[in-house]
Order: sequence, then C-alpha cells, then structure tokens
Amino acid sequence: MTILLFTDVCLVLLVLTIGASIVRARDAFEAAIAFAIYGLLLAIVWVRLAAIDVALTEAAIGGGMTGMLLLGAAARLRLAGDDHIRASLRVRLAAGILSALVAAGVAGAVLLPPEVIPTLAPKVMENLASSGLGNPVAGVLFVYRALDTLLEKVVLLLALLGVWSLAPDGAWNGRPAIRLYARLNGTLTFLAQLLPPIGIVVAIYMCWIGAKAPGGAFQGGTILAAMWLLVIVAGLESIPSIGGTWLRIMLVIGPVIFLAIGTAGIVLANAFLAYPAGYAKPLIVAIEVALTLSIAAAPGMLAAGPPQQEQRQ
Amino acid sequence: MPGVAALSDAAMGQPSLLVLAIVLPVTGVLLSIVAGGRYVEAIAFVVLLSGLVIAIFIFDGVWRGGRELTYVVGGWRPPLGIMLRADGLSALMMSTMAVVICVVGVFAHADFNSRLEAAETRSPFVFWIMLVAVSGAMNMIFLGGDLFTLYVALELLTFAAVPLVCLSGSAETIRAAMRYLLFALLGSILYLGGTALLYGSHATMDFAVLSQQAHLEPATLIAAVLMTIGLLAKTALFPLHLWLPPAHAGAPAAASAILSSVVVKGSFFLVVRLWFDALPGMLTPAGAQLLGALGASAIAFGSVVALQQKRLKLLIAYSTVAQIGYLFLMFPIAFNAAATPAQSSEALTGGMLQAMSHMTAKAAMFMAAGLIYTALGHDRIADLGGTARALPMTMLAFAIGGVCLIGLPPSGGFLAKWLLMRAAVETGQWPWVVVMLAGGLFTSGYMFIVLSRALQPSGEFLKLGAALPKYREAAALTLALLSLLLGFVALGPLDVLQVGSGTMMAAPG
Amino acid sequence: MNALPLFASCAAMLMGLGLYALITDPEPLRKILAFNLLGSGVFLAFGVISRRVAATEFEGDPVPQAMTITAIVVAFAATAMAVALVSRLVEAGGRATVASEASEEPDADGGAS
Amino acid sequence: MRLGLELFTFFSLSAGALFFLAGTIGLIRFPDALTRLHAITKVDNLGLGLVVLGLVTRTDGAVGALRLVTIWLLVQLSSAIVTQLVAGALSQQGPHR
Repeated sequence: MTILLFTDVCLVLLVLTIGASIVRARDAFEAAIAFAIYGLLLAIVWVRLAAIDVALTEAAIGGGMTGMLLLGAAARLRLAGDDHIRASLRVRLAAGILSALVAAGVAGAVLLPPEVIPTLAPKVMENLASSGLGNPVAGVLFVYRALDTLLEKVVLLLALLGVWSLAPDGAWNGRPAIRLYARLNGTLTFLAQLLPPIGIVVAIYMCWIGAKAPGGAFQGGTILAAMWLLVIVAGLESIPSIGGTWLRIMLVIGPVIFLAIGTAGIVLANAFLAYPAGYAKPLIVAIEVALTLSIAAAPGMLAAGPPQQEQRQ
Repeated sequence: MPGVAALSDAAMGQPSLLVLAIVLPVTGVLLSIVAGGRYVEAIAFVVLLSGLVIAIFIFDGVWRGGRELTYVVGGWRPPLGIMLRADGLSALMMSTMAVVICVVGVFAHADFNSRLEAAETRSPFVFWIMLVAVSGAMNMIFLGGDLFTLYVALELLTFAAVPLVCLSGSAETIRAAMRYLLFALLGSILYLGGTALLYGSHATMDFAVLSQQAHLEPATLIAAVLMTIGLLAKTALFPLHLWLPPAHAGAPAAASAILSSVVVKGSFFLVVRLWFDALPGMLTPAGAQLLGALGASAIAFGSVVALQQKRLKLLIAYSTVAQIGYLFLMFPIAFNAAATPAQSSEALTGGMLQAMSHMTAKAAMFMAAGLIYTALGHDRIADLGGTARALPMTMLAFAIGGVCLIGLPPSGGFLAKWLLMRAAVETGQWPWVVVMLAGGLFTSGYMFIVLSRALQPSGEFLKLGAALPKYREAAALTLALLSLLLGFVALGPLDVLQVGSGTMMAAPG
Repeated sequence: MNALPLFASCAAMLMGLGLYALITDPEPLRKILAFNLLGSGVFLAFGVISRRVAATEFEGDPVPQAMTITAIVVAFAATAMAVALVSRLVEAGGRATVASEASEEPDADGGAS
Repeated sequence: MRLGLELFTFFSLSAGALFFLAGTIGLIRFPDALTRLHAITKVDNLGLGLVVLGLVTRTDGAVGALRLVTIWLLVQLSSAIVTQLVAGALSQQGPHR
C-alpha cells in the first residue's frame, strides 16, 4: 500500500510539474509537446482512479488527438514567428488571486465530502441487468443518459461545420490541406501499410467489448480515425473533399441511427431513447457500431482542418 | 372547425411534444449535412415553422392545462435519468424565440438564398444549419431539467453561434469569433466544474431533486458561484462583456439579430433556472445585490459607450450590453429579505418579460440596421440623413424597437420595467428604481441621436445602393410591432409564467 | 492509506493553474492549451468524486465517469475549432494581429476578479 | 518452481527498470538529438521487453501473455519507425541542430 501511495505522490508531482511547464514554456511548440506528455500522464491518473473507460478516452482523445492538433498548430505558428509576451504585473496578480480562490474553493469542496457519500452507483448497478450490458459506464452513456450522448455527437458535427466554415469562399467543397509526408520518408509508407490492419482489428475489438468491459465507440472510433489519418498523411490515400457524399453519410450515420432507434422507442418502448425489453443490448451494439464510423470520420476531419484551394495542396 | 379543435385537444398536454422540439432540429441538422447546400434553406424553413407550431402547442398545453408538462427520457426518472420540463417560463420563452427565429429566417432569405447557385456554397450552408442548431439548442435549454444535459446544450449553442460570428471570413470577425469562443469556453468549463461539485454533494443533476436536497453549505455554494461566473461570461454581463460588441457588430445582419436577441438569453435563462429553480432560497441578499450592482454597471457602461458610437451596428451592440444589465436587476428585487413570494414572483415576471421584449426589439433593430447598411452601403450614424424619408418602414421598425428598449407604453419593455419598479418600490429598494429610470434616459439619448440624424433631410438626394425587397422591411417591422404589443400580454398569457413557479419561489433570503 | 485527497488537490491545482494561464497568457494558442489544462482539472474533480464511493462496495461511480467521457469529447471539439480559428487568423492577419488582439484580453478577465 | 518464477519476475523487472532509468538519463544528458534517440531505443526495446518478460509469467493464461507480447511488438514497431522519421527530419534540416 505504501509503495502505491509513493507512486501516486510521484505521479501527482509529475502531472503538476508538466502542467506548470506547459504554462511556463518559452514557446507554444514546447508547450504543445509538454501537453502531449501531460495527456498520457493523465491517462495513468485515470487508471489510478479506477476509471478505465475515461483513461482510454483521455489517452485517445484528450492526449492523442488534442495533442496532435495542438502540435500541428504550434508548428505552423512557429513558422510565422513566435515570441512570448507577458501580461502586466497587475493583471497577473489579479489573475493569481482569482485562480488561487477558485482552486481553494474546489479543493475545499472536494476534500470535505459529506458524511454519507452520495452516489448513483447502486441505482446504476441495480438496473443494469435489464439492459444486458456489463459495463456500467456504457449503461450510463447509452441507457440512462443517452440524450447527452446523442447531443454530444451533434456538438462534434457542429464543431466540424464550424471548422469548415473557415474555408475561403472559393475553396468550399475542396479538400483539407493536410501536410503529406510521402516523399519525405519511405518508412512512414511502410508503417501506413502495416499498422492499419492491426489498428482496425483493435478498433473493432474496442467497440465490441465496450458493452461489457471498458471500451466502446469513442475509443474504437478514435483508433480508426488515427489509422485513417496515418494512411492519408503517408500519401497512400487522398483525403476526401468535404462535399463528398460518402464522407457526409459517414459523418451522420451514427447520430442518425441513434436518433432513429431512439425515436422508435416512443412507439415500441413508450419513451424516447428507451429500448424494447430484451432488445436493449443488440440495439445498443448497433448504435455503437454506427457511432464508431461517425466518430472515426468526425475527429479525423476535425484534425485535418478547413478545406483549402486546390492549388495549395 | 371540429377537426382543428380535436387536433389541438389531442396535442394539448402531449408531453412527447417536448421531445419533438429537440428531435426535430437535430434531424434537420443531420438531414441538411447529407442533403447538401441547395436544400438547407428549405429544410430550415420546415424545421423552424414546425418548431413554431410545436412551441405554440406546448404553450397552449401549459397555459390551459395549468400545470407543467414533463417527459421522462428513456423511461428513467431522475436522479438516474433525464426529465424534460415545460413550465410557464420555458413555454413563454420558447414561443417568443420560435417567432423571432422564424421572422429572422424570412429576413435572411435574401442574403443566404441557397438555391441561387448550382453547387453548394459556404455561407448559406453554414448559416441555415447553424440557425436550426441554435433553435434546437435553445429548446433544449428551455426544456432541460438536468444540469449536465444543459452543459451539452450550452456547448451546442456556442458551436452554433461562433461560426455565425465569422461568417464573412474577414480577419476582424475571425478575431471577434476567437475572443467569443475563448470567453464561452471559459464560461462552460467553470459551469462544468460547478456541476461536478454539485454532483459530489447531492448525486443528482436534476433541478427538482436538487431543490429538495440542497441546503446552504459550502460545497453547494462554491459550485453555484462557479456556475454563475461561467454563465455570466457567456451572457456577457459587465465586466465580462468585452467579447460581445465586436462579435455582434461584425456578423451579417440576420446573424447579429440571432446572436444578440436569442443566443445570450440561453445562458441567462440558466442563471434564472439555477437560482430560482435548482437552488431556491440560496441566493443570499448580498449575492443578489452584487448581481444587481453588476447589472447597474452594465447599464451605465453600455449606455455611455453606446452614446459615443459612430457606427449604427456597434451602437446597437453596446445597447445589448446595457439591456443585459436590466435582466439582472430582478435578482436583488426578488431575493430581498423584505420581498413576499408574490413580489418576488412579480420581479421574476418583470425580468422574463424584459428578456422577451429585448429578444423581439433587438432582433428588429439589428435587421433594420442591416437593411440600412444594404441600402446605403455604410452604417455611419453621422451620414444617416434622409434615411427616414428613403426607408420609412425600416426606420419605423428601428424607432419602435427603441421605444420598447426605452420602456414607453404600451411596449413589452414598459410592462417589464413597470413590474420590476413596482416590486422594487414595494420592497423599499429605491436605488434600483433610480437605475432603471436613468437607464431609460440614456436609452432615449442614443435613440434620439440616431433618429434625429435619420429624420434630417439630406443635402442631396439620398442614393440607395440597392433596392430593398418589401418582405425584408416587413420582417423587421413585424418583430418591432410584436415588441410593442408585448405589453398586452398582461391581459392574459402572462399568467402562464406562474405555472410551475409556485414550488420554486420558496421564501427567499 | 488513501491517495484520494492527493488527487483532489491535484485537480484543484490544475484548475487554478489553467485558469491563471487562460487569463494571463496573451497568445491564443497558449490560451487554448490553458483551457485544456483547466478542463483536465475539472475532469479530475469528476474522477475524484467518482472514486470517493470506493469506500462502499463499488469501484467507482459510473455516472461522473460517463459525464467525463462526454465532456472530454466536447473539449476536443472545442479545441479543434479554436485551433482552426487561430490558424486562419495567422493566415489572414499575420502575427501582429494575434498579439494586439490578445493584449487587451487579460484585462477583460482580470477585471472580473 | 514458485520461488524460481518469483525471482525471475523480480530480476527481470529490476533489469527493465534499470534500462528505463539509463535511457531516461541518456535522454536528458546526451548532447544532441541523434544520441538522445539512441538512448530512447534502449528504453523501448530492452526496458519494456524485460518488463513484459517479467510479467508474462504472472498472467492467467496464454491470451494474457499474448496481449503483453503484442503490446511490446507494437511499441517496437512504432518506436523504430518514429526514430527513423525523427532522424530523417533531422538529416533534412542539416547538421546544425
């Protein structure tokens, strides 16, 4: 036990140090590198908090995808020149006091729990059996709070449209200007040929296992997205134009099937987003499979950025 | 007509309407993405018009049924599941918003005609989808009864609003959008932090369950403060207003109208829900006074800066900063130790009516300003001479909107301020009355500047850059007249605000 | 011995750190990084709240965990949109505008304190 | 038998940890990027390999062991390729960095 505690102390110190180094780094590029490391460390913290589902999501999306996005942006900004400007002392002082107050408040609120710890865990577990799911987190995401999950998919789509809306007027329906590394090195091409089959198997496994153990559409979809981007970056496939019919269908298929099953629930199970008794698990798996496809497409395109004029490719 | 009556009876009190109000816009967004740019406008019209019909049916159900409509999503009751609720507050706000968004949609047809070009084009595609998304997100905010669902809805609203800000693609508007996004993200993450703490203390996200469980203790208070700061950043209450003027003034007219009239009300509505419904009686008089003081500063600051503006759209944007201030005056009046529940509820009614009046009036004013810009090719206030003669309908819409903002009878603004003032006087809170009267004077000041310029004859004959279709002027005028007529809701529909509000107005203070 | 207070303090400190950087750092890209830092603090608070039930028969409360997953995805979407805006800003206006835009902003948040 | 396995795990993990330590020190102390890459590969290949080897004996069955070995193989693959890529990028930039 004490060894574990020692590890936890080291882990927290490391997270805080890297966190501080993101803030203190000289340029944005260094900060972005530190952030990618930070994301992986956080995933370990989530494992220590016994939240494996969150750990997987944090590693895949929070650390991996976000880290990649920020690194790419920092590299582009670096080309544009970068020097760190500091805010005035007055502002820093005020911000310091405000932040310290917020931190103290949150620490106080979390550190002093009520005598009886309130939780919904027993209720979640009690009702989980009726859905046939084994993973309580999937139960919350797709049974009890399915509305949040559905709306969150729409948020992802709106963010993608927002990114696309930044395209120059003439470039609409063009392709995102993602940087290609094909000529740079044959090694990457090799990786892009070797890894995707493995990645696809892992993604399918993730999606399928999600119903009973940690995993699910988010994590599987992100792995698919990563494989897809790898193939594109290596120049083996070209990135689809944002007007492509298949891309558009891929993007909405998950939410559409989710919505369709949810709406059918009004008739078949007497409530929106309710599942008919006995069919909950197969329906949820169907939703997860469709969502995996959409999740693969949406973050992939989000990371690729707005479309650009053709000649800029 | 027995058929219609039967239909209305069948639809009345049908809680599945609440689901439809959210599912329909979501379907619209998904369908638009697949169907492609040429059909987005048609889809948007179908969705927005159906949204209006749904809102009216819900209003009818709540008003005549005299009780709130609820819908348990997925058959799981709170605290485990999510419940949608329509009380008087949400029904009235939802209907007003549906009307505003439909009229703005009609107005926007000329700017974003998606059938004009053979292929899909950027701005119509983005505009119509985002308009539908705004209506869906707002419906979710009005009907949501769960703090975390509302977080997702707030993000939905943000991601729909930011692209509207930078639709023109110029560097300034992108900068404004960036600033808006950063404030909005800060706001939502603070809100989420508060949500986490509330779950930690009460293991629920549901308003109704929370209102029974929550009592004054440190963790709950810290959570509520974090959430309020976050929501204020999104509502642009002084001093967190810096993002608003450039964002609202730089967007296309139809987008400005939506951003200024509808979008800021989303987070404001949540502040009201939080303190009146989820945590009733927890806002201490000191906290309420602080909110009121921020509101008063917003009125003073927004009005003074508006008076100095050279451009019409910026003037209207700063006027929004000031009008948002009014919305927060209801907190000190309602949460006063001396206020009886009836007086508190009167202050709430006044505040919500103010929100609705501002919604209609500000949309009308932004549309009028957009028409003036289209016609003249500029919106410099100094060069507006002759506009009133050249564009009488547009200037009339602008003027009526101003009348509502100033608070002259019989406008909705008048009734709202009258209710607020009466509650303030009865509870002996004179300073707020002074603030409201002074704010009205300021508003008259900047309205006078614009109108006097517009009424001046111009030296030479005013050249109009473009002919304005009559329906666009009519759209602006419709909303302006609506804001004027809102004063008459006191004759009946206003009672609907009491539906479902009896339980939440526990003794304040 | 329970390490939970440790993680709770870590969450609070990360929130403070992120908030401080979000207000004071004038560059938009660093503000985005700071937002992610602040967000991770909030997520960890959810994690600690979920783990608190380990005192009973459960490993953790799945409800905050599920909400965290949703929030992480939303934060990613926000980051992607913000990054696209920054990139476009640099393309459209170059460096100077990014800096001048940002230099006024700290006052905005700082004033709120 | 039992003790032998325990000892094997102990030494294997310790040796792995040692390589991690050495690699990390190398990463921090070595003067330029190429030598640092050299240090990291020690961590990936030998360090992780020894840790996996030590843990293989602790798994429930063949599937668990297979998973561990797969993880090691994947890390091998990605580290080899990433090292190549970084080195390639460095050589393109010229000898100055």
